[in-house]
Amino acid sequence: MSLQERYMLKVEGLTVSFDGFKAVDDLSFYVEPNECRVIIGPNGAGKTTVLDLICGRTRATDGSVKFKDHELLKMREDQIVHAGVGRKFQTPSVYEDLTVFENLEISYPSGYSVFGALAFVRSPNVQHRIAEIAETIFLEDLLDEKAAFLSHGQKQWLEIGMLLIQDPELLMLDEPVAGMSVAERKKTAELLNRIIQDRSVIVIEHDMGFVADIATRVNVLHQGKMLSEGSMAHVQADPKVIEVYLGH
Amino acid sequence: MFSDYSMSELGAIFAMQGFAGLILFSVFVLMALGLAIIFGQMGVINMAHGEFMILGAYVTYFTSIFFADYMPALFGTYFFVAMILAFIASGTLGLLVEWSIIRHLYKRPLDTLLATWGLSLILQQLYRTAFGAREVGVTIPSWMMGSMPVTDMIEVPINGIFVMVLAVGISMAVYIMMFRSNWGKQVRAINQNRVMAGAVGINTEWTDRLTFGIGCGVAGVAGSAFTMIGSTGPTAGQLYIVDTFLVVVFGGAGSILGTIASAFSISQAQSIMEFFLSGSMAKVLTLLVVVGILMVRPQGLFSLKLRK
Amino acid sequence: MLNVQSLSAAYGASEVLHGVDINVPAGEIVAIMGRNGMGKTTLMKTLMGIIPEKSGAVDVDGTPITGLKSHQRVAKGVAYVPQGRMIFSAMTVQENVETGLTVTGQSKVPDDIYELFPVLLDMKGRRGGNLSGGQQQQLAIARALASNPKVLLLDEPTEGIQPSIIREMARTLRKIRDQKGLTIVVSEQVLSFALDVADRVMVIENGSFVHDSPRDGIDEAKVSKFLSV
Amino acid sequence: QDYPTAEVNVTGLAVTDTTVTVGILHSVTGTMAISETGSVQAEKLAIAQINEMGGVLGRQIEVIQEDGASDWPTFAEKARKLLVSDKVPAVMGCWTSASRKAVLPVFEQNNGFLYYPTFYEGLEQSPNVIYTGQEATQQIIAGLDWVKETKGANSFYLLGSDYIWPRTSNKIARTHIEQFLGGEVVGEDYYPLGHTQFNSVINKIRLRRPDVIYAIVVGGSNVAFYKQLKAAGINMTEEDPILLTISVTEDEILGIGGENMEGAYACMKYFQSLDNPNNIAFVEAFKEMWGEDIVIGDVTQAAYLGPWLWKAAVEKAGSFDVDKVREAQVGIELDTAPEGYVKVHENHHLWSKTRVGLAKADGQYEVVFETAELVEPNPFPEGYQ
Amino acid sequence: MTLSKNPLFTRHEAAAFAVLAFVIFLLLPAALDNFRLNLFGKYLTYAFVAVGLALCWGAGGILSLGQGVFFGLGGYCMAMFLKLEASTPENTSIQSTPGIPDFMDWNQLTELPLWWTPFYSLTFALIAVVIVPVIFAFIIGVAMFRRRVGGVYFAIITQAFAAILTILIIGQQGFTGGVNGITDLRTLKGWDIRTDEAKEVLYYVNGALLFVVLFIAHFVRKSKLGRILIAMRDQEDRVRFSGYDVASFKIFIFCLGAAFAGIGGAMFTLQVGFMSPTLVGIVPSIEMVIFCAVGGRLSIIGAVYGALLVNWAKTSFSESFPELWLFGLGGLFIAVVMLFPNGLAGVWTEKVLPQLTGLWKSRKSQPQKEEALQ
Ligand SMILES: Nc1ncnc2c1ncn2[C@@H]1O[C@H](COP(=O)(O)OP(=O)(O)OP(=O)(O)O)[C@@H](O)[C@H]1O
Ligand SMILES: Nc1ncnc2c1ncn2[C@@H]1O[C@H](COP(=O)(O)OP(=O)(O)OP(=O)(O)O)[C@@H](O)[C@H]1O
Ligand SMILES: [Mg+2]
Ligand SMILES: [Mg+2]
Repeated sequence: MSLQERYMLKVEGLTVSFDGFKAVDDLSFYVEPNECRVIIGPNGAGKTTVLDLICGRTRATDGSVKFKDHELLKMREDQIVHAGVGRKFQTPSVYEDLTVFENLEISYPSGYSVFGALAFVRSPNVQHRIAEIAETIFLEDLLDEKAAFLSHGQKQWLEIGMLLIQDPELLMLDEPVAGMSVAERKKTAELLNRIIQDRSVIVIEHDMGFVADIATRVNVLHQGKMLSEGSMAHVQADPKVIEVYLGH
Repeated sequence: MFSDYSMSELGAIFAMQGFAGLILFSVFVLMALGLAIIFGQMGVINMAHGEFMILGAYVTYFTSIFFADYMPALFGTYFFVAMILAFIASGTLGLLVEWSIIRHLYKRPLDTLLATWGLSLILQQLYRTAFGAREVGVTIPSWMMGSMPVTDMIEVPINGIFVMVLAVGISMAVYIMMFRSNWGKQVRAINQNRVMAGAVGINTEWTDRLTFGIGCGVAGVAGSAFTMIGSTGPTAGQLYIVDTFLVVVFGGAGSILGTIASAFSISQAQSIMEFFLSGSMAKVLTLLVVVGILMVRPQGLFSLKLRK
Repeated sequence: MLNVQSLSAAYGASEVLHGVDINVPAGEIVAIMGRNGMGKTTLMKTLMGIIPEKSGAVDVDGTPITGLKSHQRVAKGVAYVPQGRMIFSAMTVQENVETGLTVTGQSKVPDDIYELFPVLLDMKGRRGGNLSGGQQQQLAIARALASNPKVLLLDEPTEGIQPSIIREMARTLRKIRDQKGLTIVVSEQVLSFALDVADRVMVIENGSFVHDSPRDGIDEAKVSKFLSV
Repeated sequence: QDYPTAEVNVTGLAVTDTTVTVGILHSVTGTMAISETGSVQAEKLAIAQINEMGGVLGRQIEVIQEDGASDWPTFAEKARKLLVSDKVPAVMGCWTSASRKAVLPVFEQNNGFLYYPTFYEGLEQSPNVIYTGQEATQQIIAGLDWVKETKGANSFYLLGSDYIWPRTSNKIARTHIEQFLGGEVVGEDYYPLGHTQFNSVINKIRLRRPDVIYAIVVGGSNVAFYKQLKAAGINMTEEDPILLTISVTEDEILGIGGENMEGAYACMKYFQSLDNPNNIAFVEAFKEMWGEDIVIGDVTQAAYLGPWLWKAAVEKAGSFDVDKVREAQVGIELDTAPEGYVKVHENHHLWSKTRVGLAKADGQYEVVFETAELVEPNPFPEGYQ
Repeated sequence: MTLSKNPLFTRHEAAAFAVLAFVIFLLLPAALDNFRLNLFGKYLTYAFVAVGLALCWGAGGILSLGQGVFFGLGGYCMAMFLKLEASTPENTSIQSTPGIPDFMDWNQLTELPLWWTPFYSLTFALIAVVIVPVIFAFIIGVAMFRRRVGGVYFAIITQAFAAILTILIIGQQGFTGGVNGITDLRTLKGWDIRTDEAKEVLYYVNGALLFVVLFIAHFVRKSKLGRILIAMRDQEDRVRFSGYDVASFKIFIFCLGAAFAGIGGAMFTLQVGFMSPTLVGIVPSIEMVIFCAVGGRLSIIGAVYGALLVNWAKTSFSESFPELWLFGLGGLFIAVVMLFPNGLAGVWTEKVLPQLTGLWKSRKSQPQKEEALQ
């Protein structure tokens, strides 16, 4: 297996500074296909910023982010999405004025151009796919409901569904279970384990139980740098991690 | 365009125009400060800003009449009284407007644009009905007219200096109020999150009302000062609205310093260009440059960089 | 200290709180637990005067605050850390904390607040909106404490906070309670934190309390069952 | 009855046995209300006086007043209403050229009859309009000749608001100065309507040192211009340079302030201070109707002529029919006009005298010059275009 | 499941279109005399702009305070053609240069400027009516939306454009007719547009065109693009991270609004008989936004009623109370904003419709928009 194929995502020397403050500092890590990578780290470590950099929301000061053979740092947000990278935000962002169905439909990966969107028709294929996704995210009975009426957890799922429908090869989730109830957390872990099958996922989370449920590998970020990397057990035992993050 | 003039003339031209630009700058600052509070700090798009200014101008007019009739000896000083009264009158009207209209619209900032546009129509008609459709002439105390020669080419109008001093004074007061006092902190907190501001103990209703009133009061003072250089009639306020908004937006809506910097650059650009081009073309060019710069810096000259 | 009697609240026509009663003596920490959408936030907002009471009465330290505006309640000694932080993003960290001083009349932030959250001191001049999620959460608590309250309402304060700080927070809240005799009501979904911090645990379900028990001797299994239906 | 309705009104106009309805169409709202108020007052005064004298062909004049709202499409709309719905035989109205241009096709198409009071740029002559103000050459040339002859002025700085009247007028002025007076134009500048900052142009004027500032600034800009001129130390009473304007009537001085205008010269056909019996009676009646404080400018007087000219034409024609009135109108003389004696030229403009006034601190003009003869209107001046 | 159903017209929508057609094509012509009908024809030309604004602002969240620019450009393109047709050498024989528009002659132009000459062709003019505003909108749109200028900033900048264009038109009077505008337009390919019959025909043409525009707008609203617009208005970032180039959608909808406005402007020129810079400036631009707001910014049909109602109110207030009508108009704006934030359409769907259909199922309470926006 060539190096090219071995890694889905290569982050090298990634740096960003805000008015002199280095939020991410010469960071490198690699993500393999079909892997669920969890990034943990203290509040303010730069986790969200890393995702922002990868998906083009924030412009990097330096470094490189290679996704397959695309250099993401040079691309616009929508181009990054087309390349196969999906991103979920920390607070659920769904279109409250639209129904669950329409939310998913908007994310359906065709009709990206202006005229494509005008010509887009709700074909049986599209409907089928939407129904399928809705089932995956436990919302099959709520397709005609306005998103505004969903509970917090359901919104989180919907947003994940909006990403899934695009079938991205790399999925990035920022604190997907924050604010969820215990039961919902379980269901979400199940969901993630299911969708990891055919793609790579990067997750940021503070809920260690949840992390243990899903992670194949864990990165610990601290002050913009990699503090520790390895399996969940390895990381949890690392005294540095306990010191800055887990607590005694 | 420079070739028509000799070197020494050009020097004098730039000096004179620079000074004319300073006066224009002060005018812009005065116009914009009230709006910088109301729009920049409170987020209310007040299209009736010009009408609040004109109220100040009318107050000045009536004060001058009163002084001329009842205390002619003190006529030279009426202007100071007039400015205070203008502040009170426009400010009170502002309180009233906030209470009756604006406070219901804080959640819908763009709608304030429409409502205040309606308000401006009403105020114009009110002035017309009350004070007549014609312009009124405000007599300026004689010590404020005339000019001081600097060189034989350059003369400095006294009312220009007066406007400048006023602009500096009011800017400082507004700056201190908005950025160096607890009051300003509260106003900004409300602007960012009205509900939460209440939940940390800020009396949002009262703060809003007073802030709006002060913004309108400042507009009134500006209107009062403008009787020295402009006309006072029911519709005169409309002349100012575009320039005023542009100055505030160009500066970066949340920043008083930005407003001042923007007033300075726009006025200097316009003033210098006016000399070499026709007035109309100078205006067009200035506007285009401002729009061009705004494309590069969409949030204005002085803007905060905040993550989304 | 905090006395709530048959409090009801509604969004438009739909009633979300159905006549709840809470009685928290001075210095007690109560955790209100419940799944998503059960009415925790609604309760907090109603106590804070952000949502009007439909019926019922609320007293703080014997003085009724029913019907008062938010800022009046703050003056009467209620402070609030909302779910989702809601810090003032364009203002600096220090200014954010200072807004909490409005009702106290002080102009300087007491040092002990920064002692509780040293990060905030480091980032004093940074804009609130540029902080990370967890930092914002700490800022929100600091801001609430600045008003020197008698009753502190915290709505899911652990959301998005790193484990060590969560643990720290439980300790801190108890410390503040001990130092200042504060009464604390905290809503929570995570049982472990609730058990760490609270003297008493109440469970809310569909806008009414279904369980109320002191921490000591609590039937953990039963509460867990409520939380994970 | 002398004039049976069936005979005097064969075209279905708003004429009854006892009344005839005319239209007044001016802006009473918007930016132009400042200027047009005086015209409305004058027209109403004239109509009241005519009614008192027994009306027109034994009929009392009634008025339908419409607001043009300073908006040209509205003018067109209201003109159409007056002609089509209200069937008025004549309309007194409009002030700006733009509003007149907007209503002109409406009047021509519906065969209405408009009395237009403002001094204007000329270049127009419609069978459906009587122009009771002066066209540009009438107003301008006499003034320029006067300033050249009596003051020896040679260099001129032309200045105006940026629209057609100032531009056309300045073109005529420039041609006259350069080709007929052998003078020199040292600068020409235009500012957008509503402009309020004139320090730049004042600096330019200082630099070029013209003998005469020839200013055609209008509206609110006027106030700013004269105040800033004075503040900049250009003292008009010392005539260094001389300020000559054709756009500031007594109405405008009210806003500018007499003390700021003192020493300037204005060139037009009428000043309130004209000393003749017609005018004295007119001023008195005007003040009686509209208040002691009121002032009367050139346009106001021209507006006052409208109803009288129409009355005379209707009576000469013995009919309200527009075609007959038009025919009768040419050649009508009015020796009761406040400005003296006027006569309708076949090009539908008025023969009138042109005068130069010197502005006084009290806001009035003192007449310092008057053409000996009536000046012929020449809306399409050969050689000036 | 109802999912597959996304008919182009629901029953309600079809009914709304039918009622509007009834009002425009049957009711108004039957109820009004020629003069009033012509007035309504003029109001309808504003409705084109309002419909465009309902798309840009209501759906897309892009508030333009410069729609007058596009209305004016469309109107001027039409006016230039008509003016050239009216300026035959015979008609203009008294000019120093016969055969050119009168205002050029007054401004000493001796020759038609080159850029005027294509406007001899009606086809060119008709294309220009749409294309010129679109090109302008495209330039502004690219410059603004690519730089992510939005919200109030965009509104104020478009307002500046309105100011710029007005000053330019007024300043270049030799080429544009200046303040007076382009007036005295007479015939369209020999057909006299000033007669009563012509005005009536134009009214129907106007109505028909408006329906074409409404159908286009409706189609856009109903398409995926329409939903993307709404999504963009509420969660621009999410749309971007769903793989859409947000700017290009904004540019498209802004251009479409401009095209509608251009058509409206051209019809205005025909209906009223002239075009002038007062239609370009800030005041008319704001008024157009108000038409849209009164109609209900989310509803394209509402926008039409809004344009008709406000203008009708303006006309009738000012006829009845020439000295006081601004109080009425200003009061109307304030009242609509404060009492009916969703305008006429809101009153219809929230108050009238439920009453009418009697189908008032007690729905879940509407979620109140979270007040505490960060
Ligand atoms: N635009 C910005 N300007 C200044 N500082 C910033 C900016 N964006 C982020 N920061 C800083 O960078 C650091 C990293 O922030 P980030 O949001 O990535 O943290 P995080 O690891 O996601 O934390 P959390 O777990 O609390 O969400 C923080 O200290 C934050 O204050
Ligand atoms: N703004 C609103 N408008 C209408 N209904 C609302 C609104 N906010 C909340 N609700 C409803 O009120 C109920 C209680 O919501 P609340 O936010 O109080 O729950 P919560 O216990 O705080 O949940 P979470 O753990 O998700 O924060 C829910 O059913 C919710 O759908
Ligand atoms: Mg984060
Ligand atoms: Mg909650």
